[in-house]
Formats: sequence, C-alpha cells, structure tokens
Amino acid sequence: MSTALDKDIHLEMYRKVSLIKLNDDRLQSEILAGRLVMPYYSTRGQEIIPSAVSMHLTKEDYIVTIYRGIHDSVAKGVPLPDLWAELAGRVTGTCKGKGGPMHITHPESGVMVTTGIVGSSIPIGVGLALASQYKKDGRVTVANFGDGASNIGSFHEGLNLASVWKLPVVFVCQNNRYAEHTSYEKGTSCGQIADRAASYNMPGVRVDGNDPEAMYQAASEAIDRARSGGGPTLIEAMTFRFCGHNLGDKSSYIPADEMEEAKANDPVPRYQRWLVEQGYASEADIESIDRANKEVIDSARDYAYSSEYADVSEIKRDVYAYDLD
Amino acid sequence: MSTALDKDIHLEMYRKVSLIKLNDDRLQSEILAGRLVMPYYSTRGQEIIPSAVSMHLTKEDYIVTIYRGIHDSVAKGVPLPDLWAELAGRVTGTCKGKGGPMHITHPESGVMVTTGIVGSSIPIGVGLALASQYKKDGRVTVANFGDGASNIGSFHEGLNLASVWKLPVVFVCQNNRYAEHTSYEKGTSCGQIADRAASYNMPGVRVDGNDPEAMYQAASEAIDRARSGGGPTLIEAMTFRFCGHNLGDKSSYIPADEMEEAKANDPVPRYQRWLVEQGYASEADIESIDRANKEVIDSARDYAYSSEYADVSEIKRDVYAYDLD
Amino acid sequence: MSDSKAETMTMLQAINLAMHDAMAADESVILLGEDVADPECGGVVGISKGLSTEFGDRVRSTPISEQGFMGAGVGAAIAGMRPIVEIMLMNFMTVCMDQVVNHAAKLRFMSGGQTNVPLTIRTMSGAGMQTGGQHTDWTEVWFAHTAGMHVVMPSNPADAYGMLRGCIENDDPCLFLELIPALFTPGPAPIRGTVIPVGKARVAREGSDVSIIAYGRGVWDGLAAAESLAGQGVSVEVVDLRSISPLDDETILNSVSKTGRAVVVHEALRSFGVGAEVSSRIHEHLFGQLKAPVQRIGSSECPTPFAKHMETAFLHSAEEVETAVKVTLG
Amino acid sequence: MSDSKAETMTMLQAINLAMHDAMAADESVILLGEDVADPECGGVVGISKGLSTEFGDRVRSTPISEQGFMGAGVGAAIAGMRPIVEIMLMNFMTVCMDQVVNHAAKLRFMSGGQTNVPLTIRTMSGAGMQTGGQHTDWTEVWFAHTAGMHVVMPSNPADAYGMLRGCIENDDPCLFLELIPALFTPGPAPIRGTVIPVGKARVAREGSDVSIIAYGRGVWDGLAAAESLAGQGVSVEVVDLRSISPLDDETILNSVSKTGRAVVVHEALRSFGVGAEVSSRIHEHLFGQLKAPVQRIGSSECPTPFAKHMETAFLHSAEEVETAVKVTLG
Ligand SMILES: Cc1ncc(C[n+]2csc(CCOP(=O)(O)OP(=O)(O)O)c2C)c(N)n1
Ligand SMILES: Cc1ncc(C[n+]2csc(CCOP(=O)(O)OP(=O)(O)O)c2C)c(N)n1
Ligand SMILES: [Mg+2]
Ligand SMILES: [Mg+2]
Repeated sequence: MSTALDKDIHLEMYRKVSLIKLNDDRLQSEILAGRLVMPYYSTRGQEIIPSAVSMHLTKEDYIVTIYRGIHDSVAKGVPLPDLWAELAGRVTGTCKGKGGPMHITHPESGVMVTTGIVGSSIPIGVGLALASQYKKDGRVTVANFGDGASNIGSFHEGLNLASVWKLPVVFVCQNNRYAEHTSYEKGTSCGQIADRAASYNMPGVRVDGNDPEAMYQAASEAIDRARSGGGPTLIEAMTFRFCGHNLGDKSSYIPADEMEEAKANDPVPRYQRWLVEQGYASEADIESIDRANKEVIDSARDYAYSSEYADVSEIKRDVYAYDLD
Repeated sequence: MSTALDKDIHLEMYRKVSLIKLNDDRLQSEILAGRLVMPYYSTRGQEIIPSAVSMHLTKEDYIVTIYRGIHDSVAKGVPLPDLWAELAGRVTGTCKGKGGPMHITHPESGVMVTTGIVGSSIPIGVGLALASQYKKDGRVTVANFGDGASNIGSFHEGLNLASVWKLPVVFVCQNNRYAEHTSYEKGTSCGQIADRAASYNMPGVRVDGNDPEAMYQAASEAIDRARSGGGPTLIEAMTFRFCGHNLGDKSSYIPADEMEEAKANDPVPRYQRWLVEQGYASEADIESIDRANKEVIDSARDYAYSSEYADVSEIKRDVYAYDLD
Repeated sequence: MSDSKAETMTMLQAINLAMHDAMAADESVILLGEDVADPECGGVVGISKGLSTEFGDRVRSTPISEQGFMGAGVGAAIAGMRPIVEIMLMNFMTVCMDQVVNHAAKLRFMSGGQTNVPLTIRTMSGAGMQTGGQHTDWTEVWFAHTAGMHVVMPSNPADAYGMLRGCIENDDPCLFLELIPALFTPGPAPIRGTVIPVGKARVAREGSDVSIIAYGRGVWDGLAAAESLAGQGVSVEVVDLRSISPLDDETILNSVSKTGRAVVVHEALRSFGVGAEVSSRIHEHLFGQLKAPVQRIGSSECPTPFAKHMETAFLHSAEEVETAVKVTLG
Repeated sequence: MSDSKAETMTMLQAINLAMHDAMAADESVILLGEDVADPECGGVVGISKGLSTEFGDRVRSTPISEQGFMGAGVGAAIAGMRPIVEIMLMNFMTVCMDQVVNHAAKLRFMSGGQTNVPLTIRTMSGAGMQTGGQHTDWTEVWFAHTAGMHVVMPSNPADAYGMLRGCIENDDPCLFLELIPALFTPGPAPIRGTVIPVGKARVAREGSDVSIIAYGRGVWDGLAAAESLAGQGVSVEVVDLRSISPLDDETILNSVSKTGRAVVVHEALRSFGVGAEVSSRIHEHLFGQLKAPVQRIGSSECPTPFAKHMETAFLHSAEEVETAVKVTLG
C-alpha cells in the first residue's frame, strides 16, 4: 500500500472491517448450527470496500445495497441488535421480520433500500440523489451493486440519467469476479467495468477494493465530487468473495489456483499485518478491537434470540398506509 | 464526398434513395388528403442510410427495424404493393392489415420484425444473428434504431450479448438528433453514441449517414466483419428528420437555424447534384429514375386501394397456430 | 393553464390543472417523463404544458429510460418527494415492471413500514386510433394483482382532477390510467381543490333492473347502453368503479343486491381481466340473490389489429353492452 | 442424466430429461439462461446439468441481461430455432416483460401469420423458503391475460416431462412454471417420449361432492384436503388444471356439473388471480346448477414476509382448502 493515512483513520476503518468480518463469521456459524434460518450471501472478502466508503459518509447520507449487502449496512451503522433481530425474523428487527436478509432497511442509518433484484439498486440510488438535489440537503447517495449487474439495463439507464442530471451519487461496483457461477469474462464484454463510465461522460475508476488506502482515496474523491456538485462517479472496486454465491455453494466453478491466490491475499489478515508493520497497532491492539467487536456481535445475537416474533396479523400491516382487514 | 465508387453502385443506390423519398412524399400526401389513415413517422431525410446499408445485404440477410422504418423496409426490398396494401389495411398487405405501419413484416425480403417499442429491435436482432450462428447460414442481421434508443436498457444488454457471443450482427443507430421532442443532448450523456461501443469491446464508428459513400463504406466494413465471423459493430449514422416525429408534429422544439441548415443539406437533392457533377448521371437520367419510381409507387397505391379488406373473423386467426372460435 | 371557472373542459385540461394545483400546493410534487417539460412541448399530447415554465426543474424531460426514471421516482419518493412519473403509453410499462412491482409496491412492507413510496404513475392507452398491436393495451389487472399498489381510472374530467389529486396525496404507489380518447373529450369541469380519495366508486346513473359495473371507456358504452335501454323500458344502473384496486365492494354490492343482475365492462381483454374479479365477488356475496349470471365484456382475445374494421370489431361497443344486459334479463 | 426406467424421480430430474430428449430429437432446440451450462454448474439448482456437456454451445450461460437474452430467444425463434429461455425466478420476469408481452405473444398476429415464436420460457417460484418479498411471486395471470401466450404449470414429475415437451413442440410462446419445492419432490417417473399438449387438464382424484380446481401447490393441498375429507365422508374431485391458458373448460365444467360445488386454489394472491377467471366461468356456465358459490383460495394480499411464521400464514394450506370445501357444503 502507498502513502499512509493517519493512524486514527486506519483504526476506525479497521474497526469496521473487523466488525464486518467477525459478524459474517458468526452469521455463518449460527446458520450452520441451525440456529438461524435464512438464505445468506456472505460478504467475506469484501469487507474493505464499505469500510472505506463509509468513512466519507455521514449518518444522513444514503446508501442502497443488494442481497449481498450486510457489510454495507454494518459499515453504514445499522445497529447490530436490530440487524440480528431482523435476520432472526423478530419483531424487534429493522423490518419487524418482514424483510429479512435481502431487504435490510434502516433509514435512521441511511440504509434506504436493500434489493434482491440485480441492477435495481442503481435507479433507486439515482432517485435518492435526485431528492437531495431538489432539497439541497447536501446528502450523497452511494449505490452498491456487483460486477454482474453492470450487464443489466438498469445500470445503463441509471448511470446515463445520473450524468444527464449531474446528481450527487456514487456508483460502487463491487467486482468480485463472479455473478452467481458465471465468471466476469463469460458475461462482460469489456475489459473493465470502469471503462463503461465513458459511455456516460462520467469519471470511472478501477481500484483495488481490498486495499484500504486506495479504496479510501477513491471513495474520498468520488464522494467529494458528488457533494460539491461535480456529479456522479463510477468506482469499480476489485475484490473477491470467499464463501461462494450463497452459503452452501462450494465455488466449484472457481479455478483452484484463483481461489488459492485470493485466499493468500485475504484482505483482512493482510490489513492486520499491515497495521502492525506500519506501527499503527500491535497484535494486542488488534485482538482487543476484535474482542470488543465480538462482544457487540454476541450481545446483538442474544438480543435477537430473546426477542419476540411479530404477531402474524402483521401481514396485514404495512401493505398500505392503512391496515388490511 | 471522398473517392467515388463505381457509377453502377451509385445508380443502384440512388434508385433506392429516390424510391424511399418519393414513396414518403406520396404517403404524406395521401394521408393529408385523407385517403390513408395511419400514424406516420416520416423517414424524410434518412434515405441514404438504408439505401447504402442494403447494398451489402442479400435478400436472405435479416433486418429488424422500428416504427420509423419504412425506408429500411423499402431498401431491403419489401414489394411496394404489399407494403401499401398493409398501410391501407387490406388483406393483400404484408400482414393482412393486422400489423400496420409500425409492424411491417416480410420474411421473404428479410424484414423480420418492425417494432414500436424503443430499443426492442436490438435484442431481437441479436437473436436472429444467434440463429444464423447456430445454423451457419452466412446471414448477417442489421438491427436499426434511433439515437434515443441508445439510452434504454435493451441497447446495453443487446450489444453486450452480441459481443460476448461474437454474433453476425450490425447495429445501425440512425441518429437524427431528436427522440420525439427531446434533443440528443438532453437525453444522452456521451458526446457520441459510437463511443459506447467501447463498453462492449466492439468497433464503433460515427459516420455521416447522409453521405452515400461514407455510409456505403462504413456499412461494407461492418457487414463484412459480421459475415466473416468478426462479430458485431455499432454504426452511428448521423442524419436528420425533416418532418417531425410523426406527421402533424411541427418540430417547434427544433431551433430554426438547425432546421434551416439541415434543409440546406437535404441529402437527396445533394446526392442528385453530386451524381451530375460526378458525371454519373444527367439530370434527365435522374428524372427518368424518379419517374420510374413514381410509377411503381402509383401502381402500388392503386393496387392497395383496389384490394379487399380482410374478413373481421381474421381477428381470431394468427393469435395462435390454431384459430380461435 | 386551464381556467377552472369554465363550465366544461377536457380530461387533458383537468389533468393539467390537477398537476398544477398539486405542485402549487406541495413543493415535494415533481413530474418526470419523456418530453414533459415545455421545451419538449409539455408532453406528446401537451398534457403538462406550462408546468415546467411555472415550476422549473420540478418538471423534467427524461431520456427514454423507463427503468431509470421509474426507479428514480421510487428513490425520490422514499426520500420524501411525491413524484408523478409519466409513462407515455401503458405498453411501455412492460420495460419498467420491476421498479413498480418489486420495489414501489413492496418497499413499505419489506421495510416493516419504515419507508413508503408516495409515487403516482400516470399512463395512457386505448384502441381506436389505428396505432396497432403495441400501443393500446390495458394491463391494469397486473397491478391490481400486486399487493401494495393502487389502481384508478377516471371516465370524465371532474373525476380525473379529483382522483389525480387523490393519488398524489396518497402515501402509497398509485397507477392513474388515462383513456386517450377521453383526454380530448370535454365534460363538466372539476371544482378546484376537490380531492377524491382512492377506493371510491360512483353511481353514474341510477337504475333498478340491471347494474352495469364499468370503468374508463366501459362507462361510456355503459351509459350509452343504459340510455338506449331506457327507451325500451329497462332501467339500468351504471356504476363507475373509478378505483380498480381497491375495489369499492360496498357500492358494487349495494347496486347489484338492488338489481339482481350485473354486466361488467372494461376495454382490457375479457379473459383473466378485472371483470373476472368483479364477477367472482358478486357471485360470492350475492349467490342466491342473483337473477342471472354476471356477464363480462372486454376486448377480443387478440392483439389490437391495425385496420379500422378489425380494430372496431376488436373493441367493445354500446350495442354489445346492451345485448349483454338483455342476456341478464333472459 | 436421469434414467427413465427408475420408478420415481424428482421434477428436477424430469425437466432435465425433457430438455435432454427434446434437444436430442430436434437440433433447433437450444437453452439460454443464467448459469445453465455445466461450467456454471448446470443452473442454480442443477436442472440443466449435463446438457451443455452433451449438446455443446446449444446450452449457453448468459450475462444477467434478461431483456437481452429473452429478446435473443424471440429473434432466434422467428428464425426457426426452438429456444428454451430460463428466467431464474419468476420475479425476474419483471425486467423482460416487453419482449414477452409486446413481442413473443404478438408477432404472429401482427405479422399476419408470417412469423411465429416457438419459444418456451421456463421459470420457477414459490414461497416457503424464507427468501422474502422479491423471490416468490406468482404472476401467471399477467401472461394468461396476454393474447398469444400459453401458460402451464405441472404439479408432478410425469406431467412436468410431458408438458415441457408439449411446450417445446408448441409453435407459440409458452410459459412453463416450476414450483420450487416440487422440483425436489420425487414422484412417478414419466414415460420417455410422452408429449402432453398445452390445454389439457387432468382429473387427479375422482369424487362426487365437491370439485377442487387447482394447479401447482394448490393440487398438493387439494389432494391432502381431499384425503382428509374422505375420512369424513366427503367425496372430493381434484382437477389439476396443468394448463392455465388456455383453460380446459370442458374438464372444469364436467367436474363441477357433476359435483355442483367448487373451490379454486392457487398460490398466487387471491384477488385478481387466475381463480377469478375460473370462478367466473363456472358461474357463467353452471348458474342454477351450483349448490354454493365457488370459493377461491390464494395467498394473502401482501408481499411474501420473511419470518417463517408469517410466511406460513401467508401461504394457503390444506386446512384452508378443507375449510373452503366445507363452506361449499354449507
Ligand atoms: C434481474 C435479476 N436476474 C437474476 C437474478 C439472480 N441473481 C441473484 S444474484 C445474481 C448474481 C449477481 O452477480 P453480481 O452482480 O456480480 O453480484 P454478486 O452476487 O457477485 O455480489 C443473480 C444472477 C436477480 N436477482 N435479478
Ligand atoms: C419503451 C418506449 N418508450 C417510449 C416510447 C415512445 N416513443 C416512441 S418513438 C420515441 C422516440 C425515439 O427516438 P429515437 O430512438 O431517436 O428514434 P427516432 O424516432 O428519432 O427515429 C419515443 C420516446 C416507445 N415507443 N417505447
Ligand atoms: Mg459478482
Ligand atoms: Mg432520433
């Protein structure tokens, strides 16, 4: 990694990375133990991206994310007890148990929509930014999506619209090289997704999304640009997912050497080593951050499991402003 | 215009240009006279493009076009009597009067689909080319669409797919600078649509679509490439439409000077002058071509008007392979 | 801009006025759609003429990107705006169904009520102008079958004004349907400021022998049939549903429990249409009270043909409604 | 590849076998969809496993571009291929409705019969796996309401095989629906080579007191309710529609004219669903013969909730069907 940012910044960023990683570990183990039942799209390997991006966002700023988006929600500040309660289907969850893992929503933290439809986060992000442009509220919207999403129509329409209207939005394409079981090359005709920004007369940058400093810088530039009226940016953040498309997927479609190389470069231990090398943290410091995060996670889990389920009559509520009978 | 092609090529091309232009004139006058009732999207001003493109196509090659596509159909060889009969809603029409101007279809001439939905010609063109790739039938598909269509999702998905599968298809974007009443700049974020080809790792070329030689050359290269297995090309053919979006539209949204300049460069009289200057044709030759075309048009019209209407029971036919009762 | 003091106006003017008044009353109301701003002629039929001149960039002409700007409407709605999104013709809804059905309709529920989508979608359709198979469809049943959506359709200018204002004020996504020929037909002018809430039908004509339950063009043919039948001694009640989702069961059932006979009319294809739901509900609730099975009328089961004579045969007519009424009379 | 001599197989195996046999029989049959080829695991649930290995690039994994590859299916079909296009889940049909509704369904008519679209669209859906609000919808009524489309849904492996082959051989666009839990449920194996033409219902259980008219999961709950009711002295006939468009009126009406009572069951939302059409047709044809109004059962009027207890409440159940049967018995 290049020139170092301040220690404080790094420690704050690492705290997020650690929380996302440990939270993912715990979710996986709870699911495998049968205590949690849900479809799960692990974000293991993609921790750095939202940790760096969210460093530049206020609580008021908006994000939109996708089924593989719990890292984005955690980084943006969704309280873990509410998140866990949602995943456990409890009434204390962010969405009273109605949304589940693919639809985490928490406007208080700026997490406005989590969608399960590929590409659809993009036009919605455009709309949030449009509202900010009207209201002049100074907010920036970050719309997250995957590499596969860059081949769907919503990507094209959304980026064009954001550019024509010069909206305060940043498009973060988390390129983990696979869309379900299909490799980047099989589905995507261009060498890099960042190049597609040219089609919209928009700055486009490919960055190593697993490099905290590079990611931090790229996000900083794009978010500053958006906030200062300079319009949208497309960031292609290169990363990798270690745990398949969803839990249970053995990643058989990923060549062994690719997987090995990726694992050797697992961004979380690499970041830990770097922090130590850089003199920003001792191993004990890191352990202590991790331990604190684990406690937060444990208590979130316990809160969730001890929470009530919503009454089934809830299915008649929130369909419309009024209750159905 | 640059280096001249053979006289024969030019005369054949001019014959098409003249036929399209005179046919459009006649359609307009018939509609204004109340003898023909239909929504009409004039192609006046865009005659050169399909005249040049179709020079490189066999009858077996496929085209897909749009509501503003009668020029494409005429250039590809749809017999005028069948075309006119369709526009007049007669049973002798290409589609028995069921399709009308926005859905001209004539597989015998390779006109496979005319669509009224912006952008949708593109994926369908991709599919025709896919069939040719499977069958190894050597056919090339030309998918036509407008500048406005380059902002819709189908454009993006279709071009990406054609590139990934290296299909024998040419995308001809007829850029007449307006999408209904919206100017190119208001809807399209990039300087030129041809640049969007880079998003699909596909050759993209902007050409003066009103210049017969330039258009002929660009089409030649793209169609050769497609036919020889070199994959798709995006051609952005610059042109202008003189008669508004549809008949009755006064083009009030087009600045007067833009309209004036375009009219001063009307490609049809300009082509006529050039043919004379080039020594390829005398004014008498041109008149004689035009006269012959007018006769073809007149007799097509007469054929149409003297044809029968389909029995109304036709609405129960062609919904499915079997007739409804 | 239209003058509300005029005694009559077209539905086009009424809709223009409703958008105007809503925008004047609430600055969170915006309008997005192709060609909607004044430099682009205020829409293909001029329905938003004057609005961008008065309200500036709250009225925006969009690229041809229905997924893009419908999604933008959804996002802006979540963030507190009240967008009106115009989809030029109903057939073009097919390119942005995801944003409507998977997002606008569901976000309130999926977020457990934390977000809501006060979005009004306006679109028009209707056969009769020889525009062929891709410009005339009525797919309202798709949206009525989608939990979280409201669907309404006015048959006259006064209702159009009040119902559009009702949609814009509604806190959930509403689909507001415009019958193209109705846009150009004058009728009694609305009283400015009237808001008709979603969900309320209207008895358009009272009668005692048979109920015609209809919306949009069906109301026109229903009223014409009723008039003709009155001359033949048959008293027909015409219920203008106005709201398709939710259906106003009370008004429908009140009418049919009085008459014991019903004909449902809409321009959408007969099979699997809204009429099937209305018919089923009537049979379920008034079984034993009905004097005849409910008749359903819709367009023929084919794409809209281009040629005039086939297009006319494809569409329903007042005569067809009259015949159906007579069938219920035995 | 599955062995047809086995006595039982899952619907997944039956569908795999049907695609295999169709591809072996006719080289114009191709398969397009996300992840469908073997390097991509033969589909998310492995339903096309082995096909690309045997048939090469006639099986293609696509980018996530449903409009693109659905359109490609339409274009290829016009040019003489018989594409099977897999849309991973039915909710994703929302991003490619235009190609299906405005093109596949209409091109034969709009071209006056010069072109046709022998396209088979396969997609799956169904609640019960806690996948939440955007992965479980049933929108078959949208397509049934579209002239030019066929819509079918099997409830068991043998039907799935024959019906899928029937769709692939059909010269018009067919939507073939797969119930996710059914894919993994074993049942009697198909006889290879069987082709069940579109449009034919099947009496799944004979009975004389009440008819349950259902498809998909509704057949399962219908059969369970019938079994339970048999123990209570009620003889229930279960009609598995299999074909939703066209409906097999003859089989439906034969059954209900025998029993005089009917309950329609589907997993799609009750309101404005296919059940409304079936109910309306029964009332229209058998008015006076019915002993009770037709009952309709569907899912609750909301998006599918995530939490298990709410999801269960949302879905219909055999008990609910049983209760509805008892309602018809008074
Ligand atoms: C419109 C649509 N098509 C297909 C799917 C099924 N699907 C879910 S995730 C996914 C892969 C997405 O890949 P990518 O965009 O790279 O994101 P990643 O999962 O790798 O984070 C697909 C095809 C979907 N959800 N929506
Ligand atoms: C999906 C869709 N949206 C909107 C329309 C309405 N519409 C018809 S033509 C047109 C403009 C198209 O412009 P362009 O692509 O430049 O083609 P041109 O008409 O200029 O040839 C629009 C918006 C449509 N037909 N389809
Ligand atoms: Mg990916
Ligand atoms: Mg144009």
